Amino acid sequence: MTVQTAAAPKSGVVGNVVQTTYREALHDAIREALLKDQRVFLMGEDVGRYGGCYAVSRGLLDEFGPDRIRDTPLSESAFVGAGIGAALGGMRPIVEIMTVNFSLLALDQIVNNAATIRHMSGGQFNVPVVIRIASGAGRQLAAQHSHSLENWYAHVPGLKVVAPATVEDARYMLWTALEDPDPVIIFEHVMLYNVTGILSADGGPVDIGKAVIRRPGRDVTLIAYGGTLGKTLDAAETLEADGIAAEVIDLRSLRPLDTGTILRSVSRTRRAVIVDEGWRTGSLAAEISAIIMEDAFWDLDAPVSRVCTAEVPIPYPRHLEQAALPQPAAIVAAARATLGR
Amino acid sequence: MTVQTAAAPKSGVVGNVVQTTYREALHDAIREALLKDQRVFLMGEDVGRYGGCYAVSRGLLDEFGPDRIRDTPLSESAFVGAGIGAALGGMRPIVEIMTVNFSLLALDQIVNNAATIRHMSGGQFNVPVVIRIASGAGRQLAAQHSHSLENWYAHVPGLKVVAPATVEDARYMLWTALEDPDPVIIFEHVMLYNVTGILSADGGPVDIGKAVIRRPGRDVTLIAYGGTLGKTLDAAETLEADGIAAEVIDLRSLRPLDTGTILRSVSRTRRAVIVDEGWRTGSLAAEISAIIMEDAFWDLDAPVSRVCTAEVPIPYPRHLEQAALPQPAAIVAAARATLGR
Amino acid sequence: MTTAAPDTHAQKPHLTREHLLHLLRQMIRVRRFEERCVELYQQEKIRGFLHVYIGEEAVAVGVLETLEAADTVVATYREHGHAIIRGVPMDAVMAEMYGKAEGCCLGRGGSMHLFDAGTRFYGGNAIVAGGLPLAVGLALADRMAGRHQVTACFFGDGAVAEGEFHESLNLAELWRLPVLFICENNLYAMGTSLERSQSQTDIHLKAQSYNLPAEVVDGMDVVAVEAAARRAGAFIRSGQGPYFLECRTYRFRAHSMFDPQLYREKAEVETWRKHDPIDRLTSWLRETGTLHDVDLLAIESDATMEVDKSVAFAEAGHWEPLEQLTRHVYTERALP
Amino acid sequence: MTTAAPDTHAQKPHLTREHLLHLLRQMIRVRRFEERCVELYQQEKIRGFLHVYIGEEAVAVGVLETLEAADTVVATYREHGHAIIRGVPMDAVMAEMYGKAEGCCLGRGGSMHLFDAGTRFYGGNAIVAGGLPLAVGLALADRMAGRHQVTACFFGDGAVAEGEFHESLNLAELWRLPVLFICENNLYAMGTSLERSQSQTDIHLKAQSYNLPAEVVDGMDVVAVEAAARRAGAFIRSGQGPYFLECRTYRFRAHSMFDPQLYREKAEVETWRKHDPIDRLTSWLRETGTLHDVDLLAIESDATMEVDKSVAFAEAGHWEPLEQLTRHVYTERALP
Ligand SMILES: Cc1ncc(C[n+]2csc(CCOP(=O)(O)OP(=O)(O)O)c2C)c(N)n1
Ligand SMILES: Cc1ncc(C[n+]2csc(CCOP(=O)(O)OP(=O)(O)O)c2C)c(N)n1
Ligand SMILES: [Mg+2]
Ligand SMILES: [Mg+2]
Repeated sequence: MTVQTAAAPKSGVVGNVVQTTYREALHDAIREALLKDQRVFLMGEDVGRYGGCYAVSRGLLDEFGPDRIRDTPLSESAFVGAGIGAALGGMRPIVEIMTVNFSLLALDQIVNNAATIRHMSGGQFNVPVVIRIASGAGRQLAAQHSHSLENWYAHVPGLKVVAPATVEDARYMLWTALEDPDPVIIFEHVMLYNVTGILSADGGPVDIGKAVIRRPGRDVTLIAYGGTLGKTLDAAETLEADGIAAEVIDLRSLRPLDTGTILRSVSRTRRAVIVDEGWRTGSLAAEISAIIMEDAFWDLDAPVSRVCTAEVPIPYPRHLEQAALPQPAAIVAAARATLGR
Repeated sequence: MTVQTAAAPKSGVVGNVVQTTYREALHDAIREALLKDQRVFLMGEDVGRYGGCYAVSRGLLDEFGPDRIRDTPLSESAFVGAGIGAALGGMRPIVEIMTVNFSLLALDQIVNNAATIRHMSGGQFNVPVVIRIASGAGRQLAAQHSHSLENWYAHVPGLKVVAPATVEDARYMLWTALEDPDPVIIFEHVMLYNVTGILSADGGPVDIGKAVIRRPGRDVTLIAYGGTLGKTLDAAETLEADGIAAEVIDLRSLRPLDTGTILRSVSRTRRAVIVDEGWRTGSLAAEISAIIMEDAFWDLDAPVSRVCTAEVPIPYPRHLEQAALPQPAAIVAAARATLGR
Repeated sequence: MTTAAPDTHAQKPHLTREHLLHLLRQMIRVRRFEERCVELYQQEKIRGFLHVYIGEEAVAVGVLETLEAADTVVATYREHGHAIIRGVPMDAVMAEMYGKAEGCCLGRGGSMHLFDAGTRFYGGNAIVAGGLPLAVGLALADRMAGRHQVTACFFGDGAVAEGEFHESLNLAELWRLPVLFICENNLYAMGTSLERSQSQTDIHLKAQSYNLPAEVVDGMDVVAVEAAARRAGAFIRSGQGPYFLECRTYRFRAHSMFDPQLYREKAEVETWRKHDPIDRLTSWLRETGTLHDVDLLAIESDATMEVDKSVAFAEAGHWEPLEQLTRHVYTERALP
Repeated sequence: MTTAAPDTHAQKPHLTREHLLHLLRQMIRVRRFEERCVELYQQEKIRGFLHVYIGEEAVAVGVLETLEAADTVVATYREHGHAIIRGVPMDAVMAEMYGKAEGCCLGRGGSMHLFDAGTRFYGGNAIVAGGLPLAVGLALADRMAGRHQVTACFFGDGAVAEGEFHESLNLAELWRLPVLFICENNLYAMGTSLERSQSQTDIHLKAQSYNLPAEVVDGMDVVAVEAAARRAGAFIRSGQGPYFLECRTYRFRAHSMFDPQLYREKAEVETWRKHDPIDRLTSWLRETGTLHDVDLLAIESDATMEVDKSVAFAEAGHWEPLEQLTRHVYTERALP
């Protein structure tokens, strides 16, 4: 699967393009940030000598040294908390959590501290930390390594949450996140690291608060983010073959949600399907459905539907894992259903 | 506020009634369980000598001794994990977490172990642990002690989640939860402990999977649970004075959701308002709205709306705290809006 | 291993009369402030949870006395004393207790969440042990920026059982970060006594297992605390890494305003009251002829006046308008 | 404090020829099984993360040898050896590696999540240190039910930094629970060496700070491990509380199948290979004339046959039908 990168809203894109992978794009983004700003450093388990659990930071230790590419012990709460503290102390830490399941060990620091300190202090202190988290299933890593908990983070006032789905966003969201004075969580879907795409070599920082239409269409709006964007674009192609023009929205920002883009599209197409790798009950898809209910109900020609993960801890065998996850066929079926076909 | 306790679905209710508080009802439920089943024990911070942070377990240490009323160190991850382990080992632990914010420190054990072990082991092991968690705002405890994260727990396959809103449910849900072979999380809203209500003195175990209509009505369905039930009933009374007959559903079970009861009611009233103390974005209310969208869209005469907590860490001063929370006036306004009045 | 740092001048407390009276004055200011808070709580002017520090003042006073302006403080929910001693104006603290917009956090935080940028006071944290990782990070920022400052991190004996304690001590020592850990060991975590929460009740021994220098101090003796904090500070400022002080103390009052104190004997409390750090310093100063009735009278009346003034300030304060409810969740950025 | 438990008969390993050959056989069974797993991974028969235990077999074999049927085991994601030695049929383990319905967890768990009720094998846990609180709870259940059993809890050196390690050790010792903690110290947590993760690299010293008896053992010497585990077991069974073994060992292979091993020198690996626990026992047995070529041949061919058979079993297994996808999330209850 190659995710097409339609234009993300950003400033100053000119010039030549390169082919790259999502992994390299992240790598280059981190490297650029380290070069640009002395306050930036990368911290997490095995980011240094090992080269990063998903090989994103390979080579950076040699270039920047152990102070700025900082291997930590297995202490998620302490090193995430230390990232928050370092941000309070004037640094611009990029903290990596290997897998979203391990972030549960750091949630106290993220929710009780990072998300609240600005408010509790009456606006005196802000927490410019960036936390990168790998999430999602598809690598047969089973029930303790395959969660998609983006919706949990998107629930928390005080946090911002983004999910780069393209190499372009993998490359350019980080800098915007680092410039943000508040805590930003970046979700990287594990199935994207090897995905290749086209990148403008001299792109600038992108707006991380806006959704983008990756494929225009008039019959139904398909809303996706992160790991499900590719599958959704695949589904849109299948639908096109059947004469159904699906519009595909990449949310990009999960908190805040760009409700304007969603509502404008749905008001045009009058139908929507939300694709989300989270478990269905309490998914981020539910929030989007509720928003459409509240603000575009009268425009709808069919109920909004959701394609989510089955309500089961992810099983190890490939056939069951794939059956649990949202798939293009299910997206196609859901889109057809909204059209009564 | 006295919450009326309409009939909850249960077996064997006969005989006399008593007036009691939610706190006493919980106390009596725990005591009964300890008397009935030697495998039951209560474990948590300050449940023993201190008498429980909210005085629920006062007196139990003297009666049952320190083995069965087990004070723990401040180690949420270890004592919740130990509860899960003890359940695996054949016991029936009741684990108390003082406040839902502290449960973040134990989420790894709850999500990665309690919720998954049955599945990962192919059904060989089950985890009959009961975890009681106090949640909610209203006591001016500010940003780190006032969360409502019921929706997070309700998102997780493998867990069951209940929220007793009445003294009856406080009294009788526990035993059913203890008889359940799978992990059950019980949310107790902190504003309910002092609430009084009428209780049948010899009630039996209740069905914890079913929602119940606490007040019948035909014009609009108001859906609430836990701490918002009382406010919702208050709103229904105000609406009644204006000639609007609101039906009030108490969800009781947050996972699984009793969608049948919800859908039947909404199909009749054709309008719904969901009241939820969680922050609006990604609230449990969103899930219910999405379900109604999917399964009762064609029955709706107006968009489903939500009354939730404002998107701010709970502020300390009373006027701001109250302004952040769902209030009867907002519920009334939302209900009216669905009726175009 | 009680590492004795080199005995330089900087480490010796300056036991001048002036200094000793200053220490006494600081403890009395906090004591009177908190006694008034308890009254105000009963009058329902202050709400939420209120945890007073009465009996433990020597710890905050002794430690904070040794800090410099560029140093950093991280405290707990029992932190009124720390804030006041650190230099947050008492008026702003009292207004915060009321929840008024004139409070040091606009009233948003309340008793458990005092913050102050001006004095580098990073809270106020109502999650037991939740401040330790923050302190490690603040110290890391200092280290990476080449600043030779101390981050003083206060926490209770109860916090020692938390995983965050363990992870933070290890990280601080592993990376040799300039953190001064101060355990306010008052023997209880709410109703749970130390021997029911720790398999090793000598907390400084526990700290030593991370290889950092740790010592135990009489937390009812402000001079001893100050001396120990100076030793610790010198060690930390010399770049050798973190230092741990276990201060043995006692809270004379209930854990919070809700606590019926079923878990300890009145007699135990009475015994400890005999070690009241204020009485103790007062008696000693009297015995040595350093303190006279008029001095004490002056200190007391200054403290009362300051507290009175803070109450008047808080009373006169105003409530933040409801329209501002959702402010301060995200940074409001000026348009470019 | 290396507490020497009383030297009763039960604690002495039975160094009969038969027993020694049995230990050798057990290590070889695990080794051959895992070598085959690596091949099968390359053939894409096994997927996900695969962590092999090659080089560390003496630890699991030495410890598990001392357990009784009613004892309990909690392990990590590097647990194939533990499962097999504990008595989970190799067929069922291999089928689980394949994800087949004939696997010990119906294929749902895979390599990192082996469970088996019959042998009281409580996983397989892919969260570092996540098994420790479970082990404490399983031991608590035994204690409360008056059962004098041991819960053996395995974890790596990396786990020692986690808060859950700290909280669990404290709780186990505070409540004197019958847990045998076994730290498989192979000097690395993925690419992070012990000295980059711990301020105190002597892990048994760290354990002692919780006041429990802790000792360090040569984890490449199966006889030494067994002897230590017997001492520990006797102590635990006598009701005196938990016991801690630090077993110094080394993994000869990469952390997982994805690991390019940038973080350690080939020479270091080669040095450790000289201490291969299988070679070591083999040489010793040969030197003492206890083991002859034909014995080794028999052991090897038995192991190969057993592994071959397990592969055939797994290959012949079937996939769980898709319709069963959401089973085993909740207990299916028979209608009353
Ligand atoms: C993580 C967490 N668990 C539980 C609580 C509830 N709680 C508040 S204070 C306290 C006791 C803390 O004792 P200690 O650390 O000794 O400090 P002290 O109150 O004695 O100053 C408890 C259990 C909390 N705030 N945070
Ligand atoms: C909480 C958590 N953090 C990170 C990981 C990723 N991870 C898996 S194994 C491992 C290294 C563990 O090392 P150690 O405990 O020494 O065990 P070993 O692999 O050496 O046997 C890491 C970092 C994880 N599984 N769980
Ligand atoms: Mg204390
Ligand atoms: Mg290791």
